[in-house]
Amino acid sequence: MSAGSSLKLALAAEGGSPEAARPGRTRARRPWGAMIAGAVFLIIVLGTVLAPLIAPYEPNQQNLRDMLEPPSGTHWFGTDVLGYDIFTRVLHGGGPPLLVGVSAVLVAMIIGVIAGIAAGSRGGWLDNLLGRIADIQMSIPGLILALLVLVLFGTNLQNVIIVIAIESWPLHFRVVRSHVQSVSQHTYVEASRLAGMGWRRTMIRHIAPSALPLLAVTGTVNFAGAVLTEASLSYLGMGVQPPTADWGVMISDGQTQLGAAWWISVFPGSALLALLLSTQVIGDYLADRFSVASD
Amino acid sequence: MVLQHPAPPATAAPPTPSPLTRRDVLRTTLRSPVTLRFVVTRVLAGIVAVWGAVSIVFLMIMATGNPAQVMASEEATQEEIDRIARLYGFDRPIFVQYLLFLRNLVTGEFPNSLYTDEPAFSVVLARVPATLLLSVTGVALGSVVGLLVGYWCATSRFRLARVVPMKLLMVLQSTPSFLLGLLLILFFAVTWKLLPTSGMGSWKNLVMPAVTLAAYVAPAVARLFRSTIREMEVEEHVATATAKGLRPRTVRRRHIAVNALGPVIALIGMQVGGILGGAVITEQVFAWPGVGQLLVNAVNTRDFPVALAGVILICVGFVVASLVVDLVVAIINPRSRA
Amino acid sequence: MEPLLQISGLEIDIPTRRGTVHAVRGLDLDIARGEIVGLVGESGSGKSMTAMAVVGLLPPAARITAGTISLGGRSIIDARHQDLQQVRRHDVGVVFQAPMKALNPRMMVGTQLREALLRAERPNLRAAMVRSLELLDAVGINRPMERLRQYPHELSGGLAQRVVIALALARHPRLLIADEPTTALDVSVQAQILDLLDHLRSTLDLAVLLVSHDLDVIRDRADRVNVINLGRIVERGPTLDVIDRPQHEYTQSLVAAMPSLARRRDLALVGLHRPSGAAAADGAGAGGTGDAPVADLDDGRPVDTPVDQDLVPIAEAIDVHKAFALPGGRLPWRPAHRRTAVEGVSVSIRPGESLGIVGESGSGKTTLARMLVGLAEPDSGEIRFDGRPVTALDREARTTWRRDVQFVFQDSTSALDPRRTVADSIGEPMLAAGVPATERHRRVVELLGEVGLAEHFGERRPRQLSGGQRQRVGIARALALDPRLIVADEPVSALDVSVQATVLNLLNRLRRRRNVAYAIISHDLGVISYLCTTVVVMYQGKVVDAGPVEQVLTEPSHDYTRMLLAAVPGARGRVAVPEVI
Amino acid sequence: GGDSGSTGTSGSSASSSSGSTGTADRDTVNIAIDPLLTLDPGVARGASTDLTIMSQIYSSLTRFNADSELVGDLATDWEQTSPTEWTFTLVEGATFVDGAPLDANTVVWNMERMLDESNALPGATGIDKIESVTAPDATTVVITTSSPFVDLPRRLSWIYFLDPTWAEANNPATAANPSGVYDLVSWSTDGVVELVRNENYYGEPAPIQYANYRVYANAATKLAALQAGELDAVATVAPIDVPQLESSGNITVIPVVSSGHHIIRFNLDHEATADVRVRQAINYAIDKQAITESLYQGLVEPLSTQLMGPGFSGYDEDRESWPYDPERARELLADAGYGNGLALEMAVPEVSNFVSASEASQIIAAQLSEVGITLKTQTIPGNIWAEYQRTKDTAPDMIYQGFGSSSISSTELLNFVQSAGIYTWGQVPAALDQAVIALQDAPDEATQLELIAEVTEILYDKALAVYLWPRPQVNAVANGLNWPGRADTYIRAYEMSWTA
Ligand SMILES: Nc1ncnc2c1ncn2[C@@H]1O[C@H](COP(=O)(O)OP(=O)(O)OP(=O)(O)O)[C@@H](O)[C@H]1O
Ligand SMILES: Nc1ncnc2c1ncn2[C@@H]1O[C@H](COP(=O)(O)OP(=O)(O)OP(=O)(O)O)[C@@H](O)[C@H]1O
Ligand SMILES: [Mg+2]
Ligand SMILES: [Mg+2]
Repeated sequence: MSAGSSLKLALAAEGGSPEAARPGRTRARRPWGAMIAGAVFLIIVLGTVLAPLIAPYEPNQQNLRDMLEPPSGTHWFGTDVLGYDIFTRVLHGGGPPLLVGVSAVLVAMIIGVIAGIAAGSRGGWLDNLLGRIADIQMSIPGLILALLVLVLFGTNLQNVIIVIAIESWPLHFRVVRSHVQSVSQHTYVEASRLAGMGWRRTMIRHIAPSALPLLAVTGTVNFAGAVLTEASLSYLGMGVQPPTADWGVMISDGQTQLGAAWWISVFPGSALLALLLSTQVIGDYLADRFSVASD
Repeated sequence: MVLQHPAPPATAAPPTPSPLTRRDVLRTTLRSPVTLRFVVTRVLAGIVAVWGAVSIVFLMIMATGNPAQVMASEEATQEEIDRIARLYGFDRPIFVQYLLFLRNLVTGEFPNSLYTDEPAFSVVLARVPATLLLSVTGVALGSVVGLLVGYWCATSRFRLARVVPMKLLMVLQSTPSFLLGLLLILFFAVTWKLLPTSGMGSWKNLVMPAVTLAAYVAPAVARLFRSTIREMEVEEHVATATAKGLRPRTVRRRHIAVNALGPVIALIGMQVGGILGGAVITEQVFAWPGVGQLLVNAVNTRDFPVALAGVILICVGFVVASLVVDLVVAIINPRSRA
Repeated sequence: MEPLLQISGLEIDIPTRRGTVHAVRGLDLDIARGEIVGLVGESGSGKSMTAMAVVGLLPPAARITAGTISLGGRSIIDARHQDLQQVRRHDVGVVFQAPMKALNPRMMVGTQLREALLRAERPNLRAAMVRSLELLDAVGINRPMERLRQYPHELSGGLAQRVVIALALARHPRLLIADEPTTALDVSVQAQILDLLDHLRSTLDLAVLLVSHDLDVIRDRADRVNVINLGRIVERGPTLDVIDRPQHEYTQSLVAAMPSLARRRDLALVGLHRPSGAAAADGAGAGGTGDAPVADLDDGRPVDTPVDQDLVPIAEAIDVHKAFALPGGRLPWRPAHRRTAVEGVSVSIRPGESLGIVGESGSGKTTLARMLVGLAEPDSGEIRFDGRPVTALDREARTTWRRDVQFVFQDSTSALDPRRTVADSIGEPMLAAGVPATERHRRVVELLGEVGLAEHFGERRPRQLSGGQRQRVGIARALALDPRLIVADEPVSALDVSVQATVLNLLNRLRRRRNVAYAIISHDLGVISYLCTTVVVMYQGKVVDAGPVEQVLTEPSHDYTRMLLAAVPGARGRVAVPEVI
Repeated sequence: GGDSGSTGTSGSSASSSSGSTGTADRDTVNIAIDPLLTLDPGVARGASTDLTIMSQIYSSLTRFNADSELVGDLATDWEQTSPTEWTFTLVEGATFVDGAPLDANTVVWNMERMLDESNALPGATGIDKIESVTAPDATTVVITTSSPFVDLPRRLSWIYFLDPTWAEANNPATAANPSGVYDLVSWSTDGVVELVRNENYYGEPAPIQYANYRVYANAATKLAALQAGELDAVATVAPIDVPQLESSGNITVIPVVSSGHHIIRFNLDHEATADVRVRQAINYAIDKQAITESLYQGLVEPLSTQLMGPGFSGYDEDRESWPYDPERARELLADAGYGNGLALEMAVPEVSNFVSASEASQIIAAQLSEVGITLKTQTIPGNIWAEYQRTKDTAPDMIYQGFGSSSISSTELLNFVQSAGIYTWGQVPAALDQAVIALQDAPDEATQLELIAEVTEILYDKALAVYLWPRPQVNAVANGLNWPGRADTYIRAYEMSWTA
C-alpha cells in the first residue's frame, strides 16, 4: 500500500480554524502520553546513535553456525538466516529510517512551506503555477515515481530522501497555502497591511505562528509516511542495500519466516511501530501546545 | 463635501409573501454548490495535471532505459536489440519520441502494449474493476471506521473510551502494510483457515486486503475528525443550536460533526487518489491483480504504452476524486465556493 | 405574581491560569411574565454570564459556585440534560451577543430557521417555509425569499442579528434572553425589533431580559432595570426612576455619560467616575475589567470651527461603485446576479473635518469605508489621497497614505491577532514605520492610557479582554502614528456609555489639538452629532442626504433621514415610528 | 486483436476456487507461477513463466521430457540429411482445438513468421542460422541452415506453433487456439491462468484435468498459500524455508539437481577486474562450501570449474571445484597491487528463481572482506538487473548471474561468453572469442566437444567467472502430488499426477 500516498493526506486546513479555543474540559493535566512518547523517541534516537557502543555484536558480523537462533541469553532478539544478531541490527537499523524521515521531512517542509506561502499570499499566476505543479506531483503514483527516479539515479539513501521529499512537499504546500488563504481573510491581517507591514513581515508575524500547529501535524504525518515509504522501498528492493542494517529490509528479510522464525521481522517491526507511534503522539501534543488556546 | 445622485428611497416592496409555488420551495431549499467557472477551471486544471504527469512519466521511462533492451529476449544480440529499437522508433531522440507520443495521444492513436499488442487502455481498463473493488472497499471501510472512532473519541464522556480506540488505530497505522498483511494471512488463512490467503474471487478474498488498506485510511481519518470536532465544538453557532432546544445528539451530529467533515473528506479524497495507483504492496502481498501491480510491471518491462495509459487513468481518477471532494467540501463549507 | 425567572445569590467563577475570575458575585434578579427587564452595566460586568447561566450554556470552564436559578418554578442549575433541553425548547429563546458567529456557516438561513420551528409547525417543507418567511418578515428583513437561501457569510452584520432574533422567537418562548440584540442595527430597524418585542410581550405575555449598554433603549423599552457592576446588582427599580433619578454613584455616572441626541453638543460628556474600591473587588489582577481611572478628561466643548472648503481633501471618493456577486442562479452555468453595495457615492474629507456616515444596515457604509482606506477596490470611480488617485501613487506616496489614513474595524475581535499581545498589536504600525523599540514602548503605554486602559493590559492577549476593551485597543492602534485621517467603523458600538464618553472625548481633543480628520460610521446619532461636522446618510448604497450635521439632523431633507431621526431611542412618543421600509 | 473470453482478471468459479484444500479435489492442480507477459510464442521469454504455459497449450517439433531427454512432440523423427539440412517427420492428424489442421505447412508458416525480420520477434534469437523451411508433404518439414547447426533439434524445443488462419483474425498475445496437451480457459498476466485437458491432443493425455496457474509476486504469500492448501505445487522454494515447510506435515519437499548454474561474472572492461590475479583471488576467497551447507541447507554442492552442468554436451565429470584458499587470495591481490584493499561492486537480482541470492552475496561480501576486498552488493529488481548486465556503460564490476540454456545446448550457453555478445564481459581473450564463434558453426559433435573443452579451459585459466553452485531447485508440493521436478525451470502440469 502506498505509504507514499499517506504523505498526500492533505490535512486540508480549510474549515478547521486554528485559533478556536479548545474546550477547557481537561485543564492543565500533565501530558503523560506525550512525555512517554518523548521518552520512547529519545530512547530510539539514542539507541541508534549509540548503537556502535552499546550493541553486543557487530551489525554485519555473520555467524553461519548460529542461523535462525530463537531469542536467548546470548542473542536477545535471536538471529536471522545469516546469523546476524537481531538485537544489534535493530539498534543499528534505526539509522536509515530516522535519517530518511528527518531529512525528507525537512526538505519537503522547506519546499512546501515556501511554495505554500508564496501561492497563498500572492495568488494569481504564481498560485496557479504552483498549484498545478503540486497537482501533477500528486497525480503521479508515488511508487512509480520512486521506481523511475531510483532506476534513473541509482538506489542510495540520498536519492530515497529526495524521492520522498519530492513526493511529500504537496502535503505541506496544500495545507500552508489554504491556511495562508484563510488567515489572510482575517481582519487582523488586513489590519497589519493597513499598519504598513510588508507582506513578508505580515506573514512572519501573523500567519506563520498560527500555522505551527498544522505544521506539527503535517510534519509528523509526513515523518510517519516517509519512514513507511522508506520501509516499503526497502521491501521492494529499492531502498537501503544489504548488508546495511535497516528495519524495512529486516522485516522483509524475515517475511517468509514469519510463521517460524518470527523474531526476524517482529522485533524490527516493533521498533518501527514504536518510532512512528511516539512521533505521532508528540505531533498531536505539539499541535495542542502551539494552538492559541493553550495560554 | 461633495454630494451627488441624491435619490429618493425606493418604495419598499410588499413584504407579505405571495403564495409559494413548488419552484419557490425547491429554489430556497437547494442551492448549487458551485459555479460553472469553478467546474471549468477544475477540469482544465485536471487536464494540465494529466498532461504533466504523463509527460514526466514518459520522459523518465524513456530516460531510464531503452525498451528494446528489455523487450529483446535474454539471448538477443545487440543487432537484434537495435532492430527492435528501429522498428519502434526508440532510436530517435527522446524529445522527438515525446512529440510523436503527444501527437498520437491527441489524435487518439495511442500505441499498443509492446508485449501483447493490445490497446494499452484496454489492458489497464481490464484491471480497473479489481482496483476499484479493492480501493473502494478499503477506503469505505477505513473511512467508516475512522469516522466512527473519531466521533466516538471526540464525544465520549469517558477518558479511556476517548483514548484507547484512537491509540489502537495509531498502532495499526504505524505497522508497515506488508507486515500487517502477512500477519493477517498467517493468522486468518494459514493458522485458522478462515479466509483464503490471496487472489481474487469471492468476498472472502476481499476481506484481508481491504482491511489492510482500511488500516491505513482509518487512523488518519479518525485523528483528523476528532480534532476538527473538538475545534468545532466551541464555535458559537453550536450554542445557538443548543439554545434552539435541539437534542444534544442532533447538535453533535448536525452542527458539529457535519461541519467538521470538510477536511476529513479532503483527506479521504486524497487517499482514494493515492490508493488507486499506490496499493502496489497490498496488491502484491495478496496477489490481487490490480492496476498498481500492472503499472509497476509495465514500468519495469518498459512497456511504456501500458505504463502511460495506467498513469493517465490514475490521474483521471485522482482528478475526479478531487473534484468530488471539492464539491463535497463546497457543500460543507460554503465559504470555499468559487 | 410568581416571577417567571428568579435568580438569587448567583456566583460564577472562571478559573484561568492566572487565577480565578469572579464573573458574577451574588446576583439577584427576577422577571415576571410579560415583563421587559433591562440589565445594564459596564462591559465585562457579567451580563452575558448571567444570561448564559439561565439557559445552561456557560463556557465549559465556568463554574456556578453558589445561588439558584429557577424558571417557572423549576430549578435550572442542577437540572437533568433532558429537562434543560425541554426548557430550551419550549420556554426560552436566546439572542446571542455575536450574531455573525451565532449562525452555522454550513447551513442556509432557511435550513436553520426550519430546524428551529416546533415540529407541529413544520408538517412539510412548504409550511416550514411560510412560517420562516413570516419570521424574517417580522424582524424586518426585506426580500425574505432571497435571504432564505443565503449562507450566513453573505449577510451583513445587521441582517445576521435579525436572523438570530428570528431563530429565538421561532418557538414562541415564554422568556426571551436578548444579549445586546440591537448593537449591529441602525436605529430604524432597532426600533422595529423593539416594537416587535413590545408587541409579543403584550399579545403573548413574552418576558424579556434585555441586556444592553444603551441606556436610551432601556429607558424606552424596559419596565424595570437592573444596573450591574462588577458582577453585582447595584441598583434596581422601575426604569424611569432609575434613569432619571439614579441613586447609586455608578448609575449616576452612567447616565451622565450618555451622548444623547436630545442633549447633543450642549455639554461635555462626563467620563466614568468609578465607585471607590471597586477595582480592589476584582481580585488581584485576575482578569476583571481593570479599567484605569480616567485621568485626563476633556473640557468637553465640541469644536465648531468651520472647515476651510478650499483645502485639498485628504481622502476623497468620486462616484464609486461596488457590487458583490449574489448566490448563483439555479444552475451552475447561469451567471451570478450581482448586488450593488455602493452605487455612485462621492464623499470627501478635508483636514479638520469630521464626516459622519449613517444609514441603514447593509446600506454600504462599511464597503465605502473599506474603499476609502484601500482595503477594497471600487468597481468604478476613483479614490483619491491628497488629490491624487490612489492607483497612481508611487511607492513612497503609498507609504505616506498608509501612515496618514488609519482604520478602525467594525469587528474589533477579529481585527486583533489572537496570538499577539495588546502591546504588540498597538505597536505594529510603529514597528512598520521603523520606530525604535523604547520609543515604541513609551508610546504604547501612552496610548493605552489615552483610551483608558492600564499599562498592564499591554501584556494581555485579545481573548483576555472584554468586547469594549478590544474596541479600544483597535482605536489605540489607529492613533499610534498620529494619522491625519481616521476612518472608524462603529468605533464605540461595544462600549458602555461611560467608556464611550472617554473615547469620544479623546477623539474630539485630537481633532481640536492636531486637526485630525475623521470619517465615523455609527448608527448612534448621538455619537454622530457629538463628534461630526458634516454627515451623509446612506440608503441602499446611495447617499440620500448630506450636509452640516446641524442641518441634516434638524431639517432632514429626505424621508429616510426623517424616519431615522424619528426612530432614535429616547425619542419615543415624539414621532410615530413609520412602517417597515 | 483483444479476443475476449481468454483474458480476464477474475478467477473462474467453475474450477476449484481458492480456499478449498488441494487434497480434496483430485481433478485439479494449483500451481504457483511468476507474473506473465504474453501468450505470443514469438515474444515469450522465460521458461518459468510464459513458456511454461505455452509448452502446454502449443505444440513444438521437439521437447525435453522430465528427464531432460530430447524427445519428439509434433515430430516423430528427425535426421540431419546433410551438414546444413534437417528433415523432420510429423505425427499425422494433429489439429488445433478449433479443428484446424496442424501439419507441415503450419510449421513452415510459423517458422517464417519467426524468422521474418520485420516482425522483430525476440523469440527468433538462436535460430537465425535457418535459411529456409519447406514442406514437401503434410508430414515432412525440411530445414536448411546457412552453416552446420548440430543443435537445431534442441533449439526447436521452444518454438511453438500458432494456427495461421486463426492468427490472422486474433491477437496471439492475448488469446490462444491451443493444440497442446492443455486447452486454455482463461488467462491473465498476474491473476490466474486456467487450463483444462485437451481431449483431442495427439499425444499422451495429461493425468490431471484442470491446472490453475496462480501468479504470485510475493514469496511469503506463496508459501502461505501452499501451507493453507490453496497451492499444490511451488517450484523453487528457498532451502532455508524447507525445515519450516516440512514441519507442517502436509507438504513434501523435493530437491532437484538443476541444469542451470549460478556464477559471478566479471566485467573485464573495469580496471581491477581486468587483472586475472584479482579474478583468481576472488575465486580463492569465496568459501562456497560454507554457503551451500548453511544457507542452502546442503541441498546443493559447489560447482566444478565449468559452465555446463551434467546433461550438456562436453560436461567434464572430472573437473573439481575451485579450492578455498584465502591465503593464496591475499597473495594474488598483493601481487596485483591491491594489498591495501580494493572496492568492487556487484549487482544481484531480486528474482524468485535466484533463491537466497541476496543473502548468499552478503556472505560472499563478508568472505571477500577477509582478504581485503570491499564488495558493495546491489540487490535490484530482475528487470533492472537484466538491463545492467547488458548495458556496457552502467554494468558494475561483477554480476551475480544464472547461466543456463533451455535447449540444454552447450553451444547456446557458451555463445554468451564473447566480447561481441550482449552480456558485459568486456574484452575477453581473443582465443576465447575465436573458439566460441567456431563452436557455433561446428560441423559435427566431435568438433563441438573439442571446442567446448577449449572454451572451458580458457574460462578456467583466466578465471573469467566464479563458479558458485547449481541453481538451487527445491520444489514443494502438497502430499500426494507426484512431481519429479525438472532440471530446467518449466513447471508443467502434465508432468504431475495425484497418487490414487
Ligand atoms: N472564557 C473566559 N475566560 C476567562 N474570563 C472570561 C471568559 N469569558 C468571560 N470572562 C470574563 O468574565 C467577566 C464577565 O464577562 P461577560 O461576558 O459576562 O461580560 P458582559 O457584561 O457581557 O460584557 P460585554 O458588555 O462586553 O458583553 C469579564 O470580566 C470577562 O473578562
Ligand atoms: N463579501 C460580500 N459578499 C457578498 N455581499 C456582501 C459582501 N460584503 C458586503 N456585502 C453586501 O453588501 C451590502 C453592503 O454591506 P456593508 O457591509 O457595506 O453594509 P453596512 O452599511 O456596513 O451594514 P451594517 O451596518 O450592517 O454593518 C450588504 O447587502 C451586504 O450583504
Ligand atoms: Mg456580553
Ligand atoms: Mg458595516
